[in-house]
Amino acid sequence: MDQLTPFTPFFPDQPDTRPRLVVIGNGMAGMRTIEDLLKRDECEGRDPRDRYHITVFGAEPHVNYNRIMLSAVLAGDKTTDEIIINPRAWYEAQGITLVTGDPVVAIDAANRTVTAASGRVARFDRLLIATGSKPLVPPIPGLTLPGVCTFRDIADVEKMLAAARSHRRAVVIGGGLLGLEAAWGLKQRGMSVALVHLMPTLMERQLDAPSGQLLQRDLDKRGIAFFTNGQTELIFGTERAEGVRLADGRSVPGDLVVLAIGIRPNIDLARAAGLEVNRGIVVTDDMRTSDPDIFAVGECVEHRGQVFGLVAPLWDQARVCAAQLAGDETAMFETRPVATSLKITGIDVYSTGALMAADDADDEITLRDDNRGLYKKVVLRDGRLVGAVLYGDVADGPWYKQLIENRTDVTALRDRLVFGQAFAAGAVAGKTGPDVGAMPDNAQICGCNGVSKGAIVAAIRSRNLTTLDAVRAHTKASASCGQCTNLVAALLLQTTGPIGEVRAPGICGCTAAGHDEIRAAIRTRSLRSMTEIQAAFGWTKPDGCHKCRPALNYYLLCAWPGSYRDDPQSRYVNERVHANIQKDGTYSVVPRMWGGVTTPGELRAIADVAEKFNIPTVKVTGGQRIDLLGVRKEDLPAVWGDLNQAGLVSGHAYAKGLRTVKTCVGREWCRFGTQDSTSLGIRLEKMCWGAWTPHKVKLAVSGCPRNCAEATIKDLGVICIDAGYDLVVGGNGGTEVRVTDPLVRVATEAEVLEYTGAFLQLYREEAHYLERTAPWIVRVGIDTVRRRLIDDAAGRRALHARFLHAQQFCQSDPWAARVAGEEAHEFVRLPARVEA
Amino acid sequence: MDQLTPFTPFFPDQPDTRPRLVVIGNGMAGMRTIEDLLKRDECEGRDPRDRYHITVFGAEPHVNYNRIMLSAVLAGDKTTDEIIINPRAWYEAQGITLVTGDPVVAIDAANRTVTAASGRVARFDRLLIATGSKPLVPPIPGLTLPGVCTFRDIADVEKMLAAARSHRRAVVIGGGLLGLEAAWGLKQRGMSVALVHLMPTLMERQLDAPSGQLLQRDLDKRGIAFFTNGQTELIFGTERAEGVRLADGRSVPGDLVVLAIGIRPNIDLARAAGLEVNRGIVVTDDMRTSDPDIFAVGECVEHRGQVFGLVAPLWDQARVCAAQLAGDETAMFETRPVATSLKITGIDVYSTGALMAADDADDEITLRDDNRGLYKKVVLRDGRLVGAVLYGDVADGPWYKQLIENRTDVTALRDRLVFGQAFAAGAVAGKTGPDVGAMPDNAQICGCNGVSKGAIVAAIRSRNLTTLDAVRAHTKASASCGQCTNLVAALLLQTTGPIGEVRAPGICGCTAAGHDEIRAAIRTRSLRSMTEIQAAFGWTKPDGCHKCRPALNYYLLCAWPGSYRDDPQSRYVNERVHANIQKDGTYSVVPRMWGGVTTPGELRAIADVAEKFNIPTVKVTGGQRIDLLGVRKEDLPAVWGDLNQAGLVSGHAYAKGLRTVKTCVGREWCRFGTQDSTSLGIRLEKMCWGAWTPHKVKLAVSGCPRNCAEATIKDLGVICIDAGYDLVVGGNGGTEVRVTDPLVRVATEAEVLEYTGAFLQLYREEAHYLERTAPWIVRVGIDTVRRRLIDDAAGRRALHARFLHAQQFCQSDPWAARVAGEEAHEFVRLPARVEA
Amino acid sequence: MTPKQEWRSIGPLSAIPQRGARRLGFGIDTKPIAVFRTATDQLFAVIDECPHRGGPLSEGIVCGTTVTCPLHHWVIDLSDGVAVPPDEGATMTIPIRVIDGEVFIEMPRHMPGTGQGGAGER
Amino acid sequence: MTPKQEWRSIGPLSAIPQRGARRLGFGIDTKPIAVFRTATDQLFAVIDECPHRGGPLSEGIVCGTTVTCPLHHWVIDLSDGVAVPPDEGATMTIPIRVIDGEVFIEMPRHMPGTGQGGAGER
Repeated sequence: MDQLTPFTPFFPDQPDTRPRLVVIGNGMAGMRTIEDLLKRDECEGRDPRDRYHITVFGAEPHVNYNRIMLSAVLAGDKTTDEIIINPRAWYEAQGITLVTGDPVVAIDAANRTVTAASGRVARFDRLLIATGSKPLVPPIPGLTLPGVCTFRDIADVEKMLAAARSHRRAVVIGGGLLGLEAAWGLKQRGMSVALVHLMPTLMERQLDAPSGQLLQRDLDKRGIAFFTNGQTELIFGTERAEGVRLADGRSVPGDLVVLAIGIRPNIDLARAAGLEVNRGIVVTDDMRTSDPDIFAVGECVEHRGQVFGLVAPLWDQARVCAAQLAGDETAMFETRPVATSLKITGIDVYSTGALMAADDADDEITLRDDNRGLYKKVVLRDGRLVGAVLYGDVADGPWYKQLIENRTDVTALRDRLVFGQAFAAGAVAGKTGPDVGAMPDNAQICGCNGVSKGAIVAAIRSRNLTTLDAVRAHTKASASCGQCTNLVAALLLQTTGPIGEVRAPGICGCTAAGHDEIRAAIRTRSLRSMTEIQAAFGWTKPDGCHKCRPALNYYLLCAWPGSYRDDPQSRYVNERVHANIQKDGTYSVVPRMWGGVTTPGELRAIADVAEKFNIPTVKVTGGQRIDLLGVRKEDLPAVWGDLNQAGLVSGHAYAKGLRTVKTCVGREWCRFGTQDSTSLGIRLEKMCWGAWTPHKVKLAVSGCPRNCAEATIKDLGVICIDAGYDLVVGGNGGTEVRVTDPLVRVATEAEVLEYTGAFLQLYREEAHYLERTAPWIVRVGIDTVRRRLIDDAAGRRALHARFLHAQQFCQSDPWAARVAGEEAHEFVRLPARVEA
Repeated sequence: MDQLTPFTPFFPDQPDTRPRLVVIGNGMAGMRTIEDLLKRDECEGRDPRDRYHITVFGAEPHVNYNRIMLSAVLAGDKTTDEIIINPRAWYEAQGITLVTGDPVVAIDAANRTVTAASGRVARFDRLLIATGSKPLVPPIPGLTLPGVCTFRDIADVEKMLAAARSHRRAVVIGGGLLGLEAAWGLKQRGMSVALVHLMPTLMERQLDAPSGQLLQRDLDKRGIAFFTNGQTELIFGTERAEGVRLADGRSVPGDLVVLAIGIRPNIDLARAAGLEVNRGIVVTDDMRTSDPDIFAVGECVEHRGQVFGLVAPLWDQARVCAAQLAGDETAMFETRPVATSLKITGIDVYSTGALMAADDADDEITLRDDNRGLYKKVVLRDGRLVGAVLYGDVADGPWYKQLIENRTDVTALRDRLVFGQAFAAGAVAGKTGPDVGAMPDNAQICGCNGVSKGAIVAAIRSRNLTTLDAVRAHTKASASCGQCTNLVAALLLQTTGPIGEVRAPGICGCTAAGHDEIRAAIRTRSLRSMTEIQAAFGWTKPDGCHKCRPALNYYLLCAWPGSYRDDPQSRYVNERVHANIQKDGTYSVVPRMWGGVTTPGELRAIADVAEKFNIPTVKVTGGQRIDLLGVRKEDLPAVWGDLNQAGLVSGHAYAKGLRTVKTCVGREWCRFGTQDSTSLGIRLEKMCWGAWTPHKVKLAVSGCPRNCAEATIKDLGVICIDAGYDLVVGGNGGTEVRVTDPLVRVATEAEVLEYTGAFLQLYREEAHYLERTAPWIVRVGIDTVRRRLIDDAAGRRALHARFLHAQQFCQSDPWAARVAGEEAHEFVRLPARVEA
Repeated sequence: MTPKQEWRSIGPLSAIPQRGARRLGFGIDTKPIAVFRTATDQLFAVIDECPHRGGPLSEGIVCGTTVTCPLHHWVIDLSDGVAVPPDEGATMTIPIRVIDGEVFIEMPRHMPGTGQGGAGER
Repeated sequence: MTPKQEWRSIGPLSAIPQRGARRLGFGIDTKPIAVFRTATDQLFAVIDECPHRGGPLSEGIVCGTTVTCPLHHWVIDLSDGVAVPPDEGATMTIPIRVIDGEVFIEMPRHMPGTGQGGAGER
């Protein structure tokens, strides 16, 4: 037995004292574990290569690839190269020894070595078994005929593709996820495909009978012939496979027979090594096998009696195993609800949790529209959602899954649950997708930019546009207020047919990183400047762009309120100049009027300044203030100076920050008022003004439920009642009206202030830049907000304290500062004194 | 043969020259025809007894009764007396000769006579056959045994009741409407009931299989035993019925056997008279048989191949037949969709139109919630609703039926159709009835008045309150903004159980007449003063009350804009004094700022007046104007005088009339503006100011779909787009947010003005006093508004013209008039000069 | 009439509209006074404060012998000042009469600290 | 340089912030001029009007050698004044240079009717 020498000794001039970690299996679960392990160290600021000397054995000759995407390769949507996760260079850069095409054949647990087929021996201190699974093969005659294969790895796909080139008919055995994807891929490759399934309906472990039937109907329409209730008795053929015979006598001809009836954990090595096995390799919550130095992850394991076939729990196992390998012994694996989806273009299936009521105490609610191919079922138990099966429209799948995972009490939603999130949350009042196909070519789709349906379709066709962004860029449709985004997307879809996958939107085109990732890194890795962030995430453009720069500037300001120095050059002009730019390049000036209350003196000061500076338009705003429109940039400091003299300060009408706090006159004057809404509004405005937020924020306080301040369409509204105050959040009165969600009812003004500060801070810390509270709450769910603010009182108080802490650094009037000379260069033209 | 003498000769001293109308059958259809005939004459001002000498023959010994209610008699919910439609005295009063218990046995069509069983002969000029139907009886042995009966008339019910008193077990044969009602009635009477039905599911002609199964499940729970797929072979028994045997060998014991398998038209007489018969007596659209002087109505007829078993088409036949008998030969019968409902307490079933898709081109959408016993199915064909089956929640039944009848294009509603009207119309934004039962006693229900659940329940119990108005009066809950009305109603319902019928609300307690009735009378009867209206409708209080007087004053003003003289004493104080009363008896003053635009001069005038009159609070409103709060009543004319001097006029902030037209700055300043929204807003405000309307009206114009003027929560909003203007109506941003419905997209400002004027006039003329546009549109349906304003262009122009005509009488500043001395007494205290 | 009372003129009947009311320029102690004239020329005077929240009854709508408070629509019977059930409470009534078209009300005899002005003035 | 052109000083480089811009107090004909300084101290001058709707490019965010118009977010490459595709159009570029920390731009020689003021003034 040769002692294995590392291919790339990492510290060639020093003895390698690192413990040895050997991984058996170069598949998704094993490699994900290694990636997680390396990332942990990276996040903690240590060199990940210091911890272990890692050796990986892979049985396949390929590097690590995304097995889930094999069906995409089969269907021709991807090439083999495109599904590689980590190229060889990655292993090298990480100092990992990679052995491919040389399967491990024995584990010697006592002596801490593994032996590969080639005779190589590797010593280990820790061993990770990630041998995955093997295809289940029925015990029938004919398995060894040429033209018979399973559907498990790249070699299988290559066999199938070869058959598709030279032969005409395929039989797929198995009507689960894998079998259906195989059948569809072969169909895409031009074969005539029959599918044999043992059960009466397809995907019976993930779908109930009605949705399984819809699926079969749709695939039948696409030309796949189904033989359900079909038990395969033998594969017949002389030179090669010629077809299969079923137990009931039916015969299905085929030159290629694909076995896709399931998988079973690959446990042979572990069993031979004396580790405890059952259906799979038995692991405890810490992903250790019966030998505490030997771990196992992936489809080869059995945890609490359960084996695994979907990818999501594998990622959880990898995370836990990596933590254990890094010495964090608190990390424990637990199974969470999983969701199934089928990767066949244009077929939308989603299923999670229970497929049907377990007994009479469970409820099923179903919605069915056969002609449209729509089916939805939700299963309820004890007022909580326990399962959902969706067919045809799966948009609400993740929402249902979240409700299941959070064990949310859905009693109040029950009646509307099956209608989906938009209806159940009452978020979309009377909006559904209109039928774009029925619209005439001259129908105007984008009102802002005057773009017709015909123009959009013509642009998509003539320029082969495939993304919403591209359509937006070329036609300007949906590039302004965004209200018509759904219409434009529908037109795109209708014109091109479904296009690839949808990518989670990153922060901008300069990086693949998303908002949440970046914000987390700012905190955990203590990134304190734009340069540090850009370096950490590998920005493609050194200067960034107009999308990422303002976002990063805000994120830094929010994370480090006391120390980060604001970058005016990374702000939109309005926030840099502290006034609102108008279409002709002049500015509008809106002084703050606390709670809408003003005085004769203020009115006169505004009148005077309007006349003195020839300001052409004076207009009262819907936000209970007065707007001076058409101020020249050079005049701004002088205008502000005069307003400051009268006690008027910036109303931040230009800011992604607190705009107004609308109030009604309340108990002081109104015969219906229950509380002093005006003075409460002023207290709120005094607390909140100056705060920078992801997008603009509007508040309102109504003195009674008549709600004259329109508090239920504000970001945060307070409705006074006799017994106290109702707080409501996440409303919007603009492009798309959204009524607030109720947050909490409190008894005192002090509580109103605490909840408001905490809510704003939660929004400041967790929403994406340019995301209003309404879409933020739709995205994270009002329950999350309630949990953070109501259930977690300590968390609420901490949020409120952080809000107040941040406020001390920004509550100074920016107008006064500029009147005093700050950023003076901004308001003069060059040369500073004009030459004759 | 005796010649029949009328029992009560009507004009004993004159020869009776009236033509003779003989009616065979004293049932519902025949008598409804006679009632309709008499009513027609009454409405035309002639004595109904002049037209015909009417003789009615009834086979049963009873007077005319409501056969539909026989099941209620059987179940013990009603007595026989309670289901009588017309007592003998009515026949006498109408001069009708009534012969009961003497069935007609022959019609001599040639000689125009009928002969009764007693030998009586009656001559006729016109004959109406209304012989109804006979129960269908299967050809099986045992029919003649005692204890076997049908379920058709009072005699049958009496037999069944007798059996229920003396025997224990009943078998009902037939699982249709009648059989189920019979079974339930017998169950209610204490019998043990089995029901045998030939088909696999119940009521298969009215319900599809799933709803039929739900029905069976619910009735099974109530103790009825079902034998479906049960073909009765014979009724066994010796002395009396002892049970039935089914073809499959099952035997069902029973001392009473009720045959309720259906009905067939009673056509024997007509056939013998030589009239054309088929399944029924064949009638043409004018309800004439093959002999043009002989008519037929009811379950005995066959019209265009169809026979009838439900009551609604019978009423239509009666109306047409009465018209024909009265000489109106244009009246034609046509079948309309009918709806079925089952009269079993607590079982809600509704079905109308097609039960299921006829072929692949039809769509079915179903919603099912078994545990709750909820099932809904709608059937669509070519974008239109053609059927609906509801089980468990039938509230939307009439709405579906109307959609079917109107052949409404439901394409846009399709996705939400099955969710019901509230969801489909988008009227209810995220509101459903919360579970009041689950609320704690100290939960505050009415925020305005601080009333808890406990207080409301206590008041209902201690004072035996039974109406919402009474609860409101005693507790003040829901007496202010009304937002909690549904909660209070739910508490009332929960505390008292269901209470009587709901009465359509009248205008006030002074009269039973409703708003629409009164408005119609004002126009059609040219009522021109409150006194005339009160006289016409019999007011209980000569002076009316504070509810009806303002309403009538408005209705008169709206109907007779040029001539009716406004009654200040019938106006709420705000409209009388032209300022808004505050809780301390002072007033607020809000001058108009056209489109929100103001000037330095106006701001100074407001500042000056605030100081001069010591006005304590100056506040900017959400309606883009400035509010002066706390003005003494005596100061009002002087304050207005000073404001008038600066060109400021009343903003009508106190009126049920046009309040503000909010605008954004639009194309003039905003980089996103597509049209000049501010100047359009000002044009609208100039056109509309001063108009009195049923409730306050707010308008807004947004310069682009970003919608900064929040046009989608206004009574009427305009959203400028590049290609023109979108008009939206019926929004509300206050107590309950309602998003506008789209009305129309137009290209020019002129069209915006025309549609706005027409919309406001439609609202002025047809809404109820104190009804905002939002509830008005919910009540009448946006489709009605669209039909009146879009489809009927001439109607729209007429409405707009009427609006402009009315405006000329009210567009004068009420403040200026009072400054000039009008209503001067209003603003001085008595004595005019205070005595020392 | 006790010596402590006096009848005081408040001007001609024509100064009060039918189905209308007026507040007086003087009150009783700190309380304002309202006078009412019905459709049939009956006259009433009461303290101009609704028993509910003190609303000015003189600004309400007069129907028969009742007035509806303008603030929250309580209905007060002017003949006895009592709120129409189920509302509860009452405002004080004051004797009033007309002689030759001139209206008089019965007031406490003028004493220092009472009289003109009163609470109606803010 | 033709006799019709002249280099004109617009002051010290330090008057323009890095990744920033300034508008000049004079223009060319009726057109305002914007000067830009990048993060790496490259300088550019262009007519201060976005080819889309004339927005003031000098108020935009500067990234690399591009500026984003503040009105509707068109991106203009400062090196040639051309809009980044798919947008189309261009604004005129003007020669600019720095000598000893002082910035000069090349202007048409002063003629009556041009020069200071220009369109930037309303």
